[in-house]
Amino acid sequence: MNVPAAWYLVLAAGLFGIGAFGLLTRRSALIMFMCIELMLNAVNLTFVTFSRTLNDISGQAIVFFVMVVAAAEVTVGLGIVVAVFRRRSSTSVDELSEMKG
Amino acid sequence: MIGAAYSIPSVLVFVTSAMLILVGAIGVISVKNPVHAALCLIMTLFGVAVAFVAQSADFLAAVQIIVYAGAIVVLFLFVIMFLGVDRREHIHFEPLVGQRAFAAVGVAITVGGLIALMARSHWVSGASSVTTKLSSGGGNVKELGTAVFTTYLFAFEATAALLIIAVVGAVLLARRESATQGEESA
Amino acid sequence: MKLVIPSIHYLAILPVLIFFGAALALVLASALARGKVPLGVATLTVIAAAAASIVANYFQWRCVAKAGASVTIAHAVVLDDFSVVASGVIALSVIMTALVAHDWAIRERVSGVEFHILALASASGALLMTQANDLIVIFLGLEILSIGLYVLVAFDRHRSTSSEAALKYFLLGGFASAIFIYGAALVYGATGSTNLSTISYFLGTNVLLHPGLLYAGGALLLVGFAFKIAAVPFHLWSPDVYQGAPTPVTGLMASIVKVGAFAALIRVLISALGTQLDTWRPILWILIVLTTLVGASLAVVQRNVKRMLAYSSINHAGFILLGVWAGTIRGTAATLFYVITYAPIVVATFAIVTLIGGVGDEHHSIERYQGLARRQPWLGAALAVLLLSQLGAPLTTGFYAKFAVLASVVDAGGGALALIALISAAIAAFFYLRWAMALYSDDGPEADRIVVPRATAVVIGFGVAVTLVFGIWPGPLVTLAQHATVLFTP
Amino acid sequence: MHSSWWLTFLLVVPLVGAIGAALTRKREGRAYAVAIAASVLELALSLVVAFLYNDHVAKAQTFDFATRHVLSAPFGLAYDVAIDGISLLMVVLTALTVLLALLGARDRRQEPAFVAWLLLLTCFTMGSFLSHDLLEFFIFFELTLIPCYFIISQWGGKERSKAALKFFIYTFTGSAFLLIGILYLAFAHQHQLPGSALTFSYSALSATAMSHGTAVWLFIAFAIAFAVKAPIWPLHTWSPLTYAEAPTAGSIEMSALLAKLGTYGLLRFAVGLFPLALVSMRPVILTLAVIGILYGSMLACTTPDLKRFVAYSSLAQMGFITLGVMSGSTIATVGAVLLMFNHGVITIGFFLIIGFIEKRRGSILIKDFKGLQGPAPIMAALFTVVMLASIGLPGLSGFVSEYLILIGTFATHSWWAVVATFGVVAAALYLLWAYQRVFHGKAEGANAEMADATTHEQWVLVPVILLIVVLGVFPKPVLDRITPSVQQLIHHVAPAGVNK
Amino acid sequence: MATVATLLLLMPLLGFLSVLLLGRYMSEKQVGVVGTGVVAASFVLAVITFFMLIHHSSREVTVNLFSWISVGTLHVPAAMLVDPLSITMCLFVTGISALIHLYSTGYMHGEKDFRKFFLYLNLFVFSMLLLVLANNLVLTFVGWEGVGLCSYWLVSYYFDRDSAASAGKKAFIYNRVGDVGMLIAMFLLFSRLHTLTYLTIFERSGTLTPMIATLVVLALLLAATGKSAQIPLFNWLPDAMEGPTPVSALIHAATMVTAGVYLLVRMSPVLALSHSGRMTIAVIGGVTAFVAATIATSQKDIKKVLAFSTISQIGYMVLAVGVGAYGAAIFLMIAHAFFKALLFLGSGSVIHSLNGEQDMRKMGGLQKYLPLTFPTFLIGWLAISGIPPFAGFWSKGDVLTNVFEHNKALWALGVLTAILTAYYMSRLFILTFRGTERFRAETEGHDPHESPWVMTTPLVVLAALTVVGGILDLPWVHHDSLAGFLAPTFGYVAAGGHADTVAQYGLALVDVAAALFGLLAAYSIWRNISESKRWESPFLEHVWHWDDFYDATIGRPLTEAARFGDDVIEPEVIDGAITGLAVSVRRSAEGLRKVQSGFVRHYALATVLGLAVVIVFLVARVG
Repeated sequence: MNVPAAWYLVLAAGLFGIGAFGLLTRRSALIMFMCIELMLNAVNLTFVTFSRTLNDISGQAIVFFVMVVAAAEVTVGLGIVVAVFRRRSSTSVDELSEMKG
Repeated sequence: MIGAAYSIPSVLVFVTSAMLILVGAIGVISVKNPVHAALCLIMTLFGVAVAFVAQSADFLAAVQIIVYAGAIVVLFLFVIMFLGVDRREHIHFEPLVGQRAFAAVGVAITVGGLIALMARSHWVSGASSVTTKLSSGGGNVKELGTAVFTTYLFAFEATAALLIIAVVGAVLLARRESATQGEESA
Repeated sequence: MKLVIPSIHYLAILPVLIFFGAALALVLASALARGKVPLGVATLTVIAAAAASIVANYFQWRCVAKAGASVTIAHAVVLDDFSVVASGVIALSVIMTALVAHDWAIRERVSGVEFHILALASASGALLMTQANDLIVIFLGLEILSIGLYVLVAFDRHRSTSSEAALKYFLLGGFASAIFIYGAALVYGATGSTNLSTISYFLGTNVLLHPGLLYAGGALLLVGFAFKIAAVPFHLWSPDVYQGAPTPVTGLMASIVKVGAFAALIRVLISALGTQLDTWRPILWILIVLTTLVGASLAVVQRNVKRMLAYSSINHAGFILLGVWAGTIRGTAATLFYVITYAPIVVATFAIVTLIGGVGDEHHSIERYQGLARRQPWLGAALAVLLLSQLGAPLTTGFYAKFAVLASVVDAGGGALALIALISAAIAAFFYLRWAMALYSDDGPEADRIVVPRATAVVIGFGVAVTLVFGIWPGPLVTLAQHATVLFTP
Repeated sequence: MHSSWWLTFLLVVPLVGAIGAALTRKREGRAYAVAIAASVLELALSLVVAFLYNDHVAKAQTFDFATRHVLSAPFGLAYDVAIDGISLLMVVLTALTVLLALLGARDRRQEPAFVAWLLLLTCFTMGSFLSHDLLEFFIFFELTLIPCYFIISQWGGKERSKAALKFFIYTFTGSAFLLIGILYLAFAHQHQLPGSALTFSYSALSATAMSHGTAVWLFIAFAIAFAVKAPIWPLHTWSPLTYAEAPTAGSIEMSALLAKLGTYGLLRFAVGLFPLALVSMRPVILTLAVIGILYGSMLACTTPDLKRFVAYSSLAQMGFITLGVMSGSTIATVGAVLLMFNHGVITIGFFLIIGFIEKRRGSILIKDFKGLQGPAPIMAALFTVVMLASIGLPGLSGFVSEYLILIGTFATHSWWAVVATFGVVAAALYLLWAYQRVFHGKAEGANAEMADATTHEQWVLVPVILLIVVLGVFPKPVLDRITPSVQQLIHHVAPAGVNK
Repeated sequence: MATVATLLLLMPLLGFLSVLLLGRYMSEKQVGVVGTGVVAASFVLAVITFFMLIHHSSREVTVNLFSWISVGTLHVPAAMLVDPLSITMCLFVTGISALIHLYSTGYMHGEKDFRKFFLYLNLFVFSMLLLVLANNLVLTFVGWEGVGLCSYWLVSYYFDRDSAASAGKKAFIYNRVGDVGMLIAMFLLFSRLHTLTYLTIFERSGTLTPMIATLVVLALLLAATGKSAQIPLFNWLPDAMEGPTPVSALIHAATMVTAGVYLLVRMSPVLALSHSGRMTIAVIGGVTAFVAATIATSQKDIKKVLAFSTISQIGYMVLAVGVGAYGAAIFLMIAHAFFKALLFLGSGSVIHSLNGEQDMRKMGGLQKYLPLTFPTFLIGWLAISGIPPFAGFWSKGDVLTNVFEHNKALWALGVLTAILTAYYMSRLFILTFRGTERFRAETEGHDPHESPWVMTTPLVVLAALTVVGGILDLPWVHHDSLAGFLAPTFGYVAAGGHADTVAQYGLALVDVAAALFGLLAAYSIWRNISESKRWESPFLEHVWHWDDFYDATIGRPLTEAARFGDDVIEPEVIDGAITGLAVSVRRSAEGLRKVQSGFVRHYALATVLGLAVVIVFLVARVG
């Protein structure tokens, strides 16, 4: 018998949390992206797990779309990072606080 | 205990995937070098792929490896190298006061709360198989394909738009600088 | 096993197709013409596409009137009057933005083609959101909308703030998307589906003894939406992004994002999670209080009009949320009415801000507006009217918009909430009035007369006309909004 | 029942006048001429309405000229106008005020925007008084803020922007409560009659059944809005600054007219709609009114400039009006309605004269003046008449109204009336003191050379003086028009309170 | 009769209006003629009315003019009540007014605001007539306030003198305090009896509870103390001497200040209901009479002496009212009007002759320069001192006799006051007309000159009236005299028993003795002015520090309170709460701006924390 879905769900939640924490604490825009990817992977894992417990294929189908979104985001996001880097020679988001208040 | 209730392989697979995922994830958020972080990310992605396999999502596992590890992370690495930002980040120093503590508390509460909520619902409460049943074993590619082209047909079409716009955007962001130069040189 | 491709009601998705088709056409044209597509052609294309979309909306409206609301493409897309009206508003905003952007592009000497492509594509995302009947479709619409906007925000190559804003927007947007889709995952786990109709049916026929999972998912979805509509405390990106983005883009964001996000939010909260009203209402209550008050009071201390308008739009978001909070037909109609009236006002306002911003799009300090109405009475008066409308002064649509949402909230028993919101409006009045006063002060700098290009003038005139005409005679718009909600499905 | 077209004309004339004035060219003072023509026509119309209304009282129906057209059913938005004796008086005051304000502001004849705003304000104020529908009333009530805001912020004194903002936001916040209250009431009404359309009609809503607690809360919500507008202590602090900073015509409009919206609203809506709340709220509001009388009088004694002075004295007068409105006595309420009119006329007189002085001297600080009666005896005489009316000297208009208020209130709420009576002493104190400081003594320097009132200025004040005297000596026609309406209102709220 | 009475009332108004509207086209002389003429006409009409009333079947004739105020149960007609009391008042008011108008044409000759003076005077007469003729309290109040207003205007006639301006204001405000009493009396009566018409009040007054009746009486007394300058509101009257002397004669001696007494007399049926109320009235009257007399002994200004004397004499009247001797009060009022007007006009003549000097220390020896003023003044002096057979003796005697019957202590006080009266009047007389000439510095060496005929004629007439005034009400012919004529007006009062004739003669002797004692004392002390300083007490001269007391207990605290209100409460407490709110919005906004730090990670953190809160809420909700 397979391990309970709960384990995977907790694992996914943990991954999501780690990703969120990384997003909050890392300064490099690139690594923050990676953290977002981690979170999306947590989501994917959740979907797949639910797909199993619900015995329903659509959870897996959705993962597909999430991946596409992730890819699209990365494409544009990296483009933006590049654009910012060209101007500031840094990927650290802490240097981006010209606008505030 | 564990072994008593669940089959050993499944537990092992879970532990493996969990280890891969968590170590990779912690690596992503803790290593100083972006390149290493990207590599850690790959590790996590593998872990997730393992978890997919363990839960009868073989096709997705493959896609996970190909698309994520193969394309996305490579893209990351490419950019890292391209920009030459593989320097170390001083992660021991946190310029924003209290950021880490608050982040830890906030994330802990959130994740803890989410888990608590999920546990309350016995981890799942939905109706089984609204769309198509998940066929047991690894051979669910067909069902997956069917779902994508029926239930999620519109979503599938929309992804086309999404990708196109991403491409246009990326091109624009990348090309822009040269356009400026072109203008400036002109 | 035979693959049964679901039937596609093309009329239902015609506006999206038109928008996206136009965007593709422009991409192709620009590729074939090696980037030499004249700006005018691009602008005309956008306008033609949006106009065609509006025509399509008209036929959709008639179709709904004849056959009632329907779902299509495996229940993923809805065709009802609500979506028709919402997409009409989006199309209208796109036309207005395109006109403003046209003049802006000429002034800033940028190639407008990409701008227009992205605007069309983003708008198609917003359209998708208005029609989506599936969390995944909403998610995709959200992403299409957002990704287009990320790039648009970064569009201004002359200002570092533009790319800074883009990066901030992107990082936080990605974060919010992840939260949203995680929520979708949990809701999926709780209900077995991501389809709103199915969720609704499931929740209507099953009593969840332990709704924790659903709650968790709903909370995450709600936060995802709250981010998009910039509800406090998920609003922090918006002032920076509004400030950093090229001004026409800000106008676009302020209009279509709100329409799209609110349309989707209403579908999720009212259609799908309507049974959980008692649970999400308190959360919204707090959100509304924070959003209205923080938005208004932070706007007071701004000197940059774009930031000020950002906070103002946060305040407005709080007001629009009021209609959602009500959770009734009246509330939904009020929300729709609010966005219908708000979109033209805000686009026209940003059109003026674009003008005053001058070459480089950098002069957004409020001092810049000193004495504007004395130098250029019509422009000044137009801005004054737009500001008064945002303030909620009677005889403008702004008043009825606020009135409608407040009425729905009071009807639903939220007198205190309505009062708090109105008090925030009083705080907000402070900066609208200060701005309006600057217009009429006579100690302004000796500034050059600002030339109002024809296209922008049309936009401004249209915005003012809409707010005044329907401010005096709100009947048709009210009926429209009301009608749109009556045939709200599911 | 007369045709409602008369009332519609009352609304349209100033509007058309405003548009006409705004569109004319600057130099030749044409805008001013248009505005004067419009306001004369408006006054004539209002007098016609007042005249027509006379027949009607005999038939003992209180609301006349009524009509109702629903404009937007989902919003319950309707065009619903009607007047009774109470609003009739306010209508005439509205028309009168704008004419006098315009005449007094002849030096601004070159500014079309100014007169246009004034006429627009008149239109909105007129609308508020004519409204027989709460939403319609609210819309007009709110609309009045906009012309006021622009008049103050563009043509005001040194601190005009501060004053304008304070005024606007203060009032705006106050009306927030009103709007919520109106909505709550309308929905309460709608929920009581399942299937009925949303309506804000006064006559419909006045039949709404509600619990005591609800009535109290709604009353408070309404009262806050009106107390700010009136102003009633302690929500008055916008008024001294605003009156002082506004241009003369603006001060006139605001204190003579817009303040009455507050007390009128209090009477018509707060009292008229929530009789149940009166038992518990009366003592509260009456106490505030009395405090306002004494407090306003006290501060009027020491305040440094003339417009602030009028502001504080108005605060005291508003206290009297509020006292009458809340007393629950027919006599006092009639007195209050009459005092609304009289105070309007008196304040117009005050501000006109202060405006004339300001125009000559560029100052309204009391300490800058001395002995003006010497060089300007006519001005002093005119001021004296207005002042005496304000003091409540019998034979002048102020007395009749104040007396009615006090004697009526005494019958129902003796102690408040007794304390308020000392306000009569206080009024004499601050007015005479101010008069002494400005007009008495030996004029020196610029004071000695100040020109007396010109013929034009005298003629502008003639109607004011005439009204003060005529209404003091022969108020009967006015009282006869007010009394039945007030009786009806008091009768409506009577079960909840004393009726004497 | 209605027409005549109406005309009687309206004549002065006619004068007022014609001067007001046409004054600028009229010469000074014409104004004087019109002003005096209308009042004289009024007098003639009053006489006619008087005779008509005597021959009328009823002694109470109501003349309705029009409905003034009519709301609900409150009906206030503009109507006149012609009865013995009002017509008596009319007669002496118009008569004396006519004389003083005539006098003024001379006295005010060449003044800048001559027209205005007559304007005010005519309005005053109109108001006074309205006051006495009104058939209800409200209309009386109109006249009551009208005379107060005219008094204000006339006192501050020389408005460019700060002291005059302040005095006018003071007069008005003290009167206003009294008015509160009148208003409250009206409120009480209306709330209990639902009417304000005199006759109806009297009919219904039986239903008043003693408590209410006492309150009404006390309120009326407050009104009377204001208008008639009694304790505690008396000290506006001396200041009112800032006005021109005819004004002092007419308004602040003969007519207006007696309005309070008139009011009390008019309301006598109500007074009858409250014994304690009447007692209070009597005490106030007696004490005022005494206090004012003491003060009068130490004043330096001739008009101030007369002013305090007026207060003192009115004190007698109030005392008489208090003991129920309404007839005596009215008798003294009329007699006092004669001799006090005479004295004032005489003093005016003196002042006129000395170019406006009013300080008695700078007079003396004027006897030979003022051949007409001197004898008339002499008559006035003897009359007020209570020397028979002048009017003062009879009237004061009448009062004291009545007081004796009711209260011995008050009678003793009255006699003491009589001594003081004789004393200070003699002092005044001696300092002015006798002794050495001390005025040369003021007249720049010239001899003082007698006044023109327009001024002396009234003196002569008044002197004549003073001489014969006593016959109005001689003690042994009560029934056919003034008292008998007035009696129906007080018909509701139970009359007290009369003392026997012996006692009356005894009392009369005491009066004469008191007067003579006062005269002799004054003569012995003031023969030589330089030795007499010690008889002037600073305490008395400063009016018992009464003003200082008010200033310290009411004036200054109120001013301080107003300042405090202006400086602290208004800007910092009330508005402070509002602006504080605004500031706190701004402050919290500034605080929130810090959250908006520009760091994207902070933004993300806020999102997470917000999410955490939502999740916690839901966890709590799930349980």
